[in-house]
Amino acid sequence: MGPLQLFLGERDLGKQKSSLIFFLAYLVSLSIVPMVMGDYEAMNFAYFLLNVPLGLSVTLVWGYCGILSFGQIAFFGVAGYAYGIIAGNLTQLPAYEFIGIGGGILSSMLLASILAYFLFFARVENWIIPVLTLVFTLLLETFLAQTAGYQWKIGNVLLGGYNGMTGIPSMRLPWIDDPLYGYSFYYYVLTFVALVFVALRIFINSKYGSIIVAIREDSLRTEVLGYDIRKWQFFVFVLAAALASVSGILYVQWGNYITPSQLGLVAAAQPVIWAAIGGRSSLLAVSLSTIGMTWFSFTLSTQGNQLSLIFIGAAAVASIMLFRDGIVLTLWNNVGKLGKLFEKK
Amino acid sequence: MNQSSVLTTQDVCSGYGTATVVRDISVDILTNEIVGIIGRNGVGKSTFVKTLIGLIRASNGKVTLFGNDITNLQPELIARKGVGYVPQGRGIFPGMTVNEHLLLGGYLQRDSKKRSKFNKLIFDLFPILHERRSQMAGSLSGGQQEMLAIGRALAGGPEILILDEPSEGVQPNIVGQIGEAILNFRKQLNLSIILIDQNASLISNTVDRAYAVEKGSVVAMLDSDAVRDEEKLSKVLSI
Amino acid sequence: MEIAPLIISLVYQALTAGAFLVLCSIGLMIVLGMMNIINLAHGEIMMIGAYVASLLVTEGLPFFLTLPFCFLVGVLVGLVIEFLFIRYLYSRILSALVLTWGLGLIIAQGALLIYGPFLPSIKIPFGSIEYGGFTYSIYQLFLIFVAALLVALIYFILQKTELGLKARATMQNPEIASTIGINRKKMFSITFAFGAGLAALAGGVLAPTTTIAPFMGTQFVAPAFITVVVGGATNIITGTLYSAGSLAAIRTPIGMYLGSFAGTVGLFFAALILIRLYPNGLASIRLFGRR
Amino acid sequence: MDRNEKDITVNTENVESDGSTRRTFIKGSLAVGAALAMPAIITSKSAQAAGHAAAVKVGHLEDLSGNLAVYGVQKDHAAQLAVSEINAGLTLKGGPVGSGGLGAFGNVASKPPLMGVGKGDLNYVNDGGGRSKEAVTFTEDDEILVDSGDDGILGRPVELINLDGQSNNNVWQQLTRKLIQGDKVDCLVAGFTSAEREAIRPIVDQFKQLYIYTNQYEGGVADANTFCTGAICEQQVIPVVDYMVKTFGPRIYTIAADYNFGQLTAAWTKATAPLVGGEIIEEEFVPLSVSDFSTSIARIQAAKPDWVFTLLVGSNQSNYYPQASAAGLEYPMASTVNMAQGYEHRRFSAPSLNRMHNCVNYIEEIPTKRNRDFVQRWYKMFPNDPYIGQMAQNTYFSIHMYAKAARLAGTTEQEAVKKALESGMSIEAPEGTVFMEPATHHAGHYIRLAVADAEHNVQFLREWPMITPWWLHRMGVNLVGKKEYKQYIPDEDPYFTMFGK
Repeated sequence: MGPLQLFLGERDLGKQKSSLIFFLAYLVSLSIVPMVMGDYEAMNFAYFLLNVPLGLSVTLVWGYCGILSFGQIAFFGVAGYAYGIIAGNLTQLPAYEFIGIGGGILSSMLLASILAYFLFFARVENWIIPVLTLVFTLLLETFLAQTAGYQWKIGNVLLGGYNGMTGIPSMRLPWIDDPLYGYSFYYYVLTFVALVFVALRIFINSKYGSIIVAIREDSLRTEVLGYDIRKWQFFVFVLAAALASVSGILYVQWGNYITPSQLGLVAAAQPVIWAAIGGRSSLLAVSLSTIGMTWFSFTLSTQGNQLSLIFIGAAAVASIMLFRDGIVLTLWNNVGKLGKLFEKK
Repeated sequence: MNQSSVLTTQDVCSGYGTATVVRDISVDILTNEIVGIIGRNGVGKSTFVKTLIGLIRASNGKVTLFGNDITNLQPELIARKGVGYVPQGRGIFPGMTVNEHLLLGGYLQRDSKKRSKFNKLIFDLFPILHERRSQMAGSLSGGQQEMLAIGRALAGGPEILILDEPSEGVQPNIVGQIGEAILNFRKQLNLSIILIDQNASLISNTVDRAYAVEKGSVVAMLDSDAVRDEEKLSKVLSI
Repeated sequence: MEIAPLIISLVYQALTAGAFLVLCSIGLMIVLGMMNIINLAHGEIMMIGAYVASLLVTEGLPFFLTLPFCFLVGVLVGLVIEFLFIRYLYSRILSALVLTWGLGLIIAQGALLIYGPFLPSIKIPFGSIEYGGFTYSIYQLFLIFVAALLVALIYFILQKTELGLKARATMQNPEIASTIGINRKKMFSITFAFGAGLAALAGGVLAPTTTIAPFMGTQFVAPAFITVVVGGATNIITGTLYSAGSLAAIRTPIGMYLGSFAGTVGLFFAALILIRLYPNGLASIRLFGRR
Repeated sequence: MDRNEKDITVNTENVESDGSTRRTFIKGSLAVGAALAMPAIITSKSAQAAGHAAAVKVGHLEDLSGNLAVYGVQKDHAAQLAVSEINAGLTLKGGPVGSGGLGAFGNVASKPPLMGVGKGDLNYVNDGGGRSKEAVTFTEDDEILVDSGDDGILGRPVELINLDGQSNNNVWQQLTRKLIQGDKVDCLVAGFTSAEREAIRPIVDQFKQLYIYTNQYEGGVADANTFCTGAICEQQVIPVVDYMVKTFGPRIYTIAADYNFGQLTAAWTKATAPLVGGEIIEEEFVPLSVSDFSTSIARIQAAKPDWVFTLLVGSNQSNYYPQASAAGLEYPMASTVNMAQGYEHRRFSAPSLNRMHNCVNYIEEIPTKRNRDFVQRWYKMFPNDPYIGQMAQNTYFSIHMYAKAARLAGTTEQEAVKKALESGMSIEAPEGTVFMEPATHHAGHYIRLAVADAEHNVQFLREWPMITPWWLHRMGVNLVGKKEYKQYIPDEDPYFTMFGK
């Protein structure tokens, strides 16, 4: 086992000094991206980047707490819709975008807590949770798809049914007149995502993180130690919903648009795949794999052939078969091994 | 009757992951013999027998059955060669009936005449099983479950039977019943038996001799006189 | 409107809906219940069954004779998937989930590349009968029969045959099962292949009532998973029956009076509420308790 | 897959031999023409080398993988065919007719098309539809593909950039940004579902990109940058409802997909049925995920309609037809989507679509010579394709229409091309004459009432040689005068709201 177990005590890659340097280099290289690319590539990269909290939310519930949820995309969507409704109705107010962001995150968390009540206080078996969250997501999609008419007008915003909600306000900062686009939007996303990432890492390495990991490792023993695991699972689930909703809000600010099919079956599986491919027990690994996979999928679709879904499927299969702990995590550990060899010599 | 070796081990080592639990255990079980393996909790008795039957890989050493090497074979192959196993905690299938357990055990015995003979014997030994034959195993009492686990292992017509902690969680009067049954079917079936237990009276009433295990190694061999001496036994079991 | 024909129609609809749920979920239920593997490629294996049926019918084989081939191809596909992938993932339920998701994508898009967007549909055999203003498709009655037959067959196999007993023992405790001479790996392979075969057979049987297209599998996924979740994995037969039965009984009257949307939403909510009431699945209710 | 030749050439034996000889003659003359034109091509090549003739970029975005690939691949092939023809120096006939263009087609039917004349009877051209025998006014060219006198567009070759949207709206938005900002396409042709169109329209408007949406849809898009070349409700719903009510009776049961397209088309039906004496006895909306229709079938039987209006979309919902047929449901049916889009009459075994009526602007079986030639050209290039749907034909003529507009504008500068497209362009498409109505950016179409019989043979019962879109006019839209960027829905029209949902 060796190096792998050395990392087990620590709850993410990049705790050691050398890896901290890596993390900083990662951040710096991300902030250089727009300088070497055009305005539109920066916008594209912003899309890859804004999915990171969604990937992290799966990492948190699944990787750290052992609850596999297909419902993250539902929280992503609900936050997007809620932002659209709130910000779209309050355009007269100053800084209405911020009210929208807060409202979006809160509505997702509210919905998550209702669902979490059903899931955790009923003490359902572990395998039921992924299936049930998937069903929940499909239910939400079915509901939203039929909200086409005027009876689904909230304030002056139309839900828009299957065609989606259009004209969602872009992000605007109070001291700048124009909405953020291109470079400025990219840096906004980078800042937001980096803050979320750092906060989450601090959280996960704190004593609360230990409790969460303990629940994953042995829920019975954790319960005997006096922790109400249901409350903790509830808390983690709601927190993860908040993470997913950050992505959802950034997404609608990016595309000014959201449709029910973005919370469908295909979309629901995506963040889980990112987490599995990166290595679900590491925030850093999943942030890398999220950017990598969204980029990969985008690149494939620009080829204009019919093979893109086959490649994406094959990537999932290969990562599971060849890299037990996810591609990024496995590579990282092996690089660490190599580093140790060099030190010895 | 000339006693020959049924099961022997040579310097068997095994464990979980990188931790070695069993260190160089060598035992030899002869035909029609009941051998105890005794020692305190966590000294590696169960790990040792699990190694014998293939549930845990031996990292070193050799296990032979009638002179054939069976080291690290798949458990089902070892079972088919005639090693019966009554696991610690009984390992019954709670959602299956008593009858189904005996049927399952009996599949090792391809000869249907022998199979019915064994079934009859089992019901003779443990009449309660016959009474409850269509009841779910999960709803039986601990002692009844232990009888069922023994019955399941016997149904396959083993050459050697390994009993892991049959007295655990069983009422004292039932323990005596089980001890009698062990002696009884040994006589009828000419079986060799390995008995792991911490119950001094069960050990001293049934086994012919015993290996005392400590920290994963055999520290002493108790002959037939020694095992009859309950005081000596309790010393080994409780130190 | 007379009341008797309406009641008969409702019963027919409920049975049809129940049969649909049973056919969708039975293969998934076996694989999940026995092996603790959530097979996200389940819908795609059903698609394979429908493809086999359509291709053979195009070749001139009568529809009913294609069904054994559907089953066999499903078994074959199951064996290959099990041999190449699943056997390395028995203790890693969630990895298996991601893997089967990927496989599902490859199978569906592969079918699109090889066979194009649609295969010719299969003419529904038999006609219809009429009673009191409602007509009933004989093929739907046949589907109800097939669903019942499959459940009975699986019940027989699991309860009365050596294979079934061994499979159940393996499902309850694979380690102990191996110590009484049961080959765990073989049982897992057989179970997975059998589950895949059943899925493909269900796909074949349902093929005449559906569009035969590469992504047709997705339509079965949600009903199959809901049935499985509500039923629970503790007992395949009672779980499937209770779950499909109660869901169909809830959905049909709602759908009849309030329309399909209400029926679908009713189905989802029924699932949520049933799970809250019976977190371990309806199979955990014992109607014929033996305690 | 084998194409059934018989299906395509309905009652056309008499012209078959004649047509084919003429075809070979044309081919021969084309070859000669090409040979003669060689020097011209060479000069244009050298001009290109000189640097001022880079390719004209047509961005084409459709789903080539995933659930919607069924339609996307067809449209992709249509784009390839159109671009290859443009690059070969060919064009479809037609040109600007001015905004009075409509009148030019008044001679098409024996009586002029009337709108809202009569006592509350929205009397469409069903009386005018049949071709007049006396006045031989209906002349349609057989040969529509002619020499364009141009290499590609304005001497520049056309480059088709065709991408795969993966049936995923997120990917659609990214790829639209790539096409507009990265490839800087001169024209964007994209979109199957309305959701895909709505996903990319904000981006299109942000960059004022010339965008052509080629699908049949629920109507209502009033967008200065968007040109919709598919048929819409007023062209499809009203004629078919009128015909069905008159032929089969007034009691209508609507079963529709529970999303925008289904709901809005159902609203159109509900609002227009009274005008022709029909009545909606029940409306049922079915979620897109539903694939088991036994309850819906029983509901229909309980309601006892005269005919059923099926607005079912996607592969799950097309299961309705075999299931209803097997259950012995034998009501006449009408639709605006089936057959022309998902070729259900080819895929499902007969008689699942028996007596299915649909007012289509295109269907592969249209028995005119120009269409047979088009079908032939298509299968020569893509011999393995299963069918040519209406959205594929729309994409085909739309790209030709773009080429014509660019030639008219004399530049590919997008604002100029939009102006050219707003000049009242007409183009001879395989379906017939198509007219781009300037004020609403929607196309007037040649509409045919197609019906499938018990053997799934397609017959054409009526023809309306030109139905122009009018609803957006009614809403006061004039994109030439006032730029707008929104989609109107019937809820905004007081007439429609009378009927509610």
